[in-house]
Amino acid sequence: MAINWFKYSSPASFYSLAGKMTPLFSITAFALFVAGLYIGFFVAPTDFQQSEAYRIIFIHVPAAWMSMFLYLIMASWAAIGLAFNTRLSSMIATAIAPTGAMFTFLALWTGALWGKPMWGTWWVWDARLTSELILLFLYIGFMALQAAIDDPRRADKAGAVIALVGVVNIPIIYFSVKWWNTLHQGATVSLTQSPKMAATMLTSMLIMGLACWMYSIAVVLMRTRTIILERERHTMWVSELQGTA
Amino acid sequence: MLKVSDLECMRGERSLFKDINFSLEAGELMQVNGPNGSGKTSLLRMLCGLAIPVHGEIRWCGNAIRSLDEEYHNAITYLGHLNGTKDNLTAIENLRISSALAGNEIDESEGYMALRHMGLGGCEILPVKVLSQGQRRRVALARLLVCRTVLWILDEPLVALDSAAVKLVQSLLVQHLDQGGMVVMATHQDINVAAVITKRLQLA
Amino acid sequence: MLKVSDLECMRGERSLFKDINFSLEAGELMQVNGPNGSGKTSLLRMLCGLAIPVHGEIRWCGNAIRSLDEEYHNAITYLGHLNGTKDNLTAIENLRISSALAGNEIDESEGYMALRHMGLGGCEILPVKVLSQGQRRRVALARLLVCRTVLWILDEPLVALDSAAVKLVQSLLVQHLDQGGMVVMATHQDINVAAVITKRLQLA
Amino acid sequence: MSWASWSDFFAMGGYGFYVWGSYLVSFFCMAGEIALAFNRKRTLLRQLSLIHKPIQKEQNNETTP
Amino acid sequence: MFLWVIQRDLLLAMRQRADVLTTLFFFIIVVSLFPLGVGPEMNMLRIMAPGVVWVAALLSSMLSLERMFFSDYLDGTLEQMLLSPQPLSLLVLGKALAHWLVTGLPLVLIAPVLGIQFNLPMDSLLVLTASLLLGTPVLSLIGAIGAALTLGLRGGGVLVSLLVLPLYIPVLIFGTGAVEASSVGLGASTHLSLLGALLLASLVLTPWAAAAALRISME
Amino acid sequence: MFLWVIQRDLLLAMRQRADVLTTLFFFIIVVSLFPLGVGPEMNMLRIMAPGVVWVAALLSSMLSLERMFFSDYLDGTLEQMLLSPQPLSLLVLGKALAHWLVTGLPLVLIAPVLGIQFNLPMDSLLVLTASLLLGTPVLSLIGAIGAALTLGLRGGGVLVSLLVLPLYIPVLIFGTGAVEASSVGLGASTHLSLLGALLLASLVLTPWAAAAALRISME
Ligand code: HEM
Ligand SMILES: Nc1ncnc2c1ncn2[C@@H]1O[C@H](COP(=O)(O)OP(=O)(O)OP(=O)(O)O)[C@@H](O)[C@H]1O
Ligand SMILES: Nc1ncnc2c1ncn2[C@@H]1O[C@H](COP(=O)(O)OP(=O)(O)OP(=O)(O)O)[C@@H](O)[C@H]1O
Ligand SMILES: [Mg+2]
Ligand SMILES: [Mg+2]
Repeated sequence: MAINWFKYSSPASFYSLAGKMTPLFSITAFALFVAGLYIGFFVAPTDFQQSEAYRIIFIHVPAAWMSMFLYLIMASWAAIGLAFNTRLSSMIATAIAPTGAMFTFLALWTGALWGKPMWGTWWVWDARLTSELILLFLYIGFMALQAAIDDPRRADKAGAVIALVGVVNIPIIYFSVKWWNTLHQGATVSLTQSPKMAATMLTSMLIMGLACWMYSIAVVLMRTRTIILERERHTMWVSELQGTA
Repeated sequence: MLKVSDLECMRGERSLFKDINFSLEAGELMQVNGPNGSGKTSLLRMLCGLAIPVHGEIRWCGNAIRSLDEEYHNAITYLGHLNGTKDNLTAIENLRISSALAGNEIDESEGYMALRHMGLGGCEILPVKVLSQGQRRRVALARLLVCRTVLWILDEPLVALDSAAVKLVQSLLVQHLDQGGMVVMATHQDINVAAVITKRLQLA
Repeated sequence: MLKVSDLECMRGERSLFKDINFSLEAGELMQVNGPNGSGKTSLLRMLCGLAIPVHGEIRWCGNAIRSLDEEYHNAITYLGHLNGTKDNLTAIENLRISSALAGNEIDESEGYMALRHMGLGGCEILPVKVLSQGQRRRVALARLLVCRTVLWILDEPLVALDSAAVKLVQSLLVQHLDQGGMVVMATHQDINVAAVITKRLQLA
Repeated sequence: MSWASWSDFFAMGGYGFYVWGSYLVSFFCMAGEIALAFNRKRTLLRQLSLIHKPIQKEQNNETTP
Repeated sequence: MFLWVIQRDLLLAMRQRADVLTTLFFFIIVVSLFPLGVGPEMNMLRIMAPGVVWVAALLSSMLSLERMFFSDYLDGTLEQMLLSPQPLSLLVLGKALAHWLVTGLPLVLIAPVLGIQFNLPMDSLLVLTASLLLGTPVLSLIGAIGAALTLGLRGGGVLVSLLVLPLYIPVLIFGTGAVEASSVGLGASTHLSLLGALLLASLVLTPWAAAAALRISME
Repeated sequence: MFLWVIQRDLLLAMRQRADVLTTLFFFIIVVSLFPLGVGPEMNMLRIMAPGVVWVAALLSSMLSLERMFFSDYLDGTLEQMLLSPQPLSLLVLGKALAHWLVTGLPLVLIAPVLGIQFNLPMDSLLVLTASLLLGTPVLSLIGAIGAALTLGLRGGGVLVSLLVLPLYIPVLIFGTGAVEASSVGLGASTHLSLLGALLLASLVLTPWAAAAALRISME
């Protein structure tokens, strides 16, 4: 690989690199969103069981995926930051959290809007739903903790600790919730998967998933750039940047 | 024994001090001077290992204090702005417990003797919260009487003390230095520790 | 103006002092001396009305301070061992809010001026928790610059201050006394307020 | 293409509220996130230009004779 | 002066932006804990809902009580307030109001969403919200007395709960009663007007009591 | 050293005799609030009982978390502890244990009595107590991390709940699950052994995390 990674681990050079890459990812994300939505709404056929309501899937599933991926990625960056004391990794972790929380919220919201027509209720205490809700709490805890700490270095490290503790706990939480739910019988409605997911549906969903990835990368890069500026405002390179810009 | 090189301290976005170099040998007293906010407390906290310098190194007997960690803690006693006494415990309990936490268990009679020496006779079994400011500081200082550490790091030990207690602290320091101890101290009040090597560090 | 008669203070089962009598007129400074634990703080808290004497009376312009209550509060400013500043607010916010609570609203520029006068230029918008001990004390003392009260009751105002700040406080006191103010102060450090009437009260 | 008309499309087989509710909220969340990110950066740059103004001026003075 | 107190407390809350949100999330989390503890049957949950929401509101209001005076006490601000020339009860009223704005109001706004998670019908949601709107200020006001009394006592955080929770019980009973009455078709107005009466009474009485308590604690 | 820490914390708790009792009373009051909020049907209450008891245990453990390090932080004792020659994680373990002895153990002892109020049968009572015995130490241990992370932050009391309550959820689920499993005749041993596993894991892991958190907070 031609890129010298070590070079880009310094905030200053990452700042310019990210500046170049953000538009790239934004455009890709936009194009993929358009394509995915087009296939989802105009090519994919009507589902014979759920009629048109199933079209929520094209945003619901990618959002749910992203919510989980982003937590893992956030925790990894935070861990790297804690272990090797690299400022940039911690900044990226901080930048990921709001996007992750947003996707978690979207998964909950779209799920609820899907649940009402399909199950007749906005919410059930199902394993998947419940653990998604807890994931939202974990994101919010991470952000609240970082927001409560003024000193950025301390905020980075404290955030890393709580993110890592969260990662250890997520599987425990997931399995405990799953088990809790399946031991109770009763009003549990399981997610009804459409019998044979049409190929077009799958394509659209995958494209939308990719679009969400690109979107996340773009937004995170943007936010990381802002955070870099905020933290390095008193360094030479920032003032030079101001002078030239 | 204690060697500080090129130390720099950043607080917020300001560099409080940089290029601090000094070393301290047995029997030497180092007095850190400087106006309010010049970074004395910050420096002392770094010397203890409570704060981490952005640049520079602190070595104890040749090893970086970060690598020594608990071994280093065995060699120092730190007295900060805060007394580290619990309001609801009595003076004697405070003294015994804080000594034990510092790895130096003392028995009751030793504790009583130290408190009495610090002029706290009669207050030993009062909870610290009813004591006056100066008496609380004396309880904290009593730890110095019973500890067996080499390096004392004292942040304004004389605050709230009356003149009798100031004299007491002076004699305590002289005795410790005579026995080959080392002291780093920040204070605004003049203290008179005659006949020992006194180094001064002036922060801007 | 301030007249204290036959004052007695009990703490726990001990009588700390009794038969304290003095009066204070405009332009007079009263310095309360005594070793640690002799009851200086307890006396000052009584003078403010924060503690109630077991015996004796404190009168302000002829009336018992208990009966005056809020009227009396308009006439005094108390600075205790604790600074009364909020860690999470900035220096300027602390000053403005504590003044407003004391019934004396000040605008921003006045606050900035007071802080700058106290040597806190550049720290005005830092949260107090990052300031050094001395700087925090200065924030608390800045209240004296903006207040319009007659009687100042100061409990060890010089704690943690460097020599420049001590001079500042001295000149502040002289100015206040010159304008007909009154000061009751407890301190262990020698303070040099020349050319004004200084009374001394020695507690055992 | 499975839609007879635009109104059909918006009705989503009677599930319009749910489908469009999902997509609109998703859209606004993402748009809002981007807007917030931009806004944060803009205010920061404004602050920075205040901080670094003196430097900038000096540089201008040097470069423009 | 009154306004200064409120403004100051709000400023403190905003300084730590997370502050308002955390009480809110505490409320949300506690409400969500119950289904996890009790099980997911919707019928069961629907019956429990008003009780759970109200108990959670009680707890989150109470949890943040300590903050009302304690930090002011620690750093000496409270001493200064006692020496202020304004009536202390006004000051206490200001602090209680600020407390409600920071911790009570957000709960009122989020409660309907939580009700949905418990499958409450529309009417019940409305009544629940109305009862919270009337009831939560009472919690802050009564809480002020408890907070003042326990000032500076060790373990104050738990002690305060011991003192105020029993006093909160009427609010709890009328609050949940309103929702239940409406759900069985009896109409909630009696319960709600009782809550209103409680609110008025505590607006008048509690500031005095809390001021007296403060004086006692600070002596 | 380890023992000194425990001894000191217990001594402090005893000095303020009310301390232990207040956590306990908080627990009792919260549990008793529910019948008031939900209504008196016994069947309903019996089903709710394990959930309510466990949620109350979670809350009262969490409420007293702040106390674990905060007062030591304020008066400078914590600084001294960081400078002590013993490993910090041992010290943290000691403090978590003391916390459990003061706030967890009393709950375990009183829980059967509360269960009787909810009409729980004998087996369920036993299982409930056993699950609390295994579960409450986990709460103190996990809580130590949260308490260490939020040291000295404003609104710490509520923030800590935001951080630790989600992490408490598995304990809640296994704890209540044990009681329910036993009441439907499935046997509680799986749940209890899972709780035991959680306890062991957190005994090993949390002291390190909490010690790291403390170092970060004190820097
Ligand atoms: C608030 C409610 C909901 C939440 C929080 C939620 C959450 C999730 C999550 C976390 C996933 C990803 C799971 C995984 O990849 O393993 C997911 C996938 C999915 N959800 Fe939902 N969901 C909700 C409601 C619904 C509803 C009402 C439906 C349909 C009736 C639904 C259908 C699906 C489908 C089809 C998938 C993809 C299945 C798969 O990949 O295994 N969801 N949801
Ligand atoms: N986040 C921050 N931003 C700006 N300045 C800061 C920040 N944190 C700390 N400082 C500054 O760092 C200095 C800390 O000083 P320190 O407590 O070491 O002083 P000191 O020499 O002990 O003073 P004193 O004699 O008053 O005790 C203060 O001047 C304070 O204003
Ligand atoms: N409950 C009690 N039982 C016995 N003695 C008590 C009790 N409460 C307070 N005291 C004593 O009362 C005195 C209080 O002194 P005070 O704080 O007024 O002293 P001070 O003159 O301000 O001292 P300093 O110079 O140290 O500030 C102390 O000697 C303390 O031991
Ligand atoms: Mg200092
Ligand atoms: Mg005193």
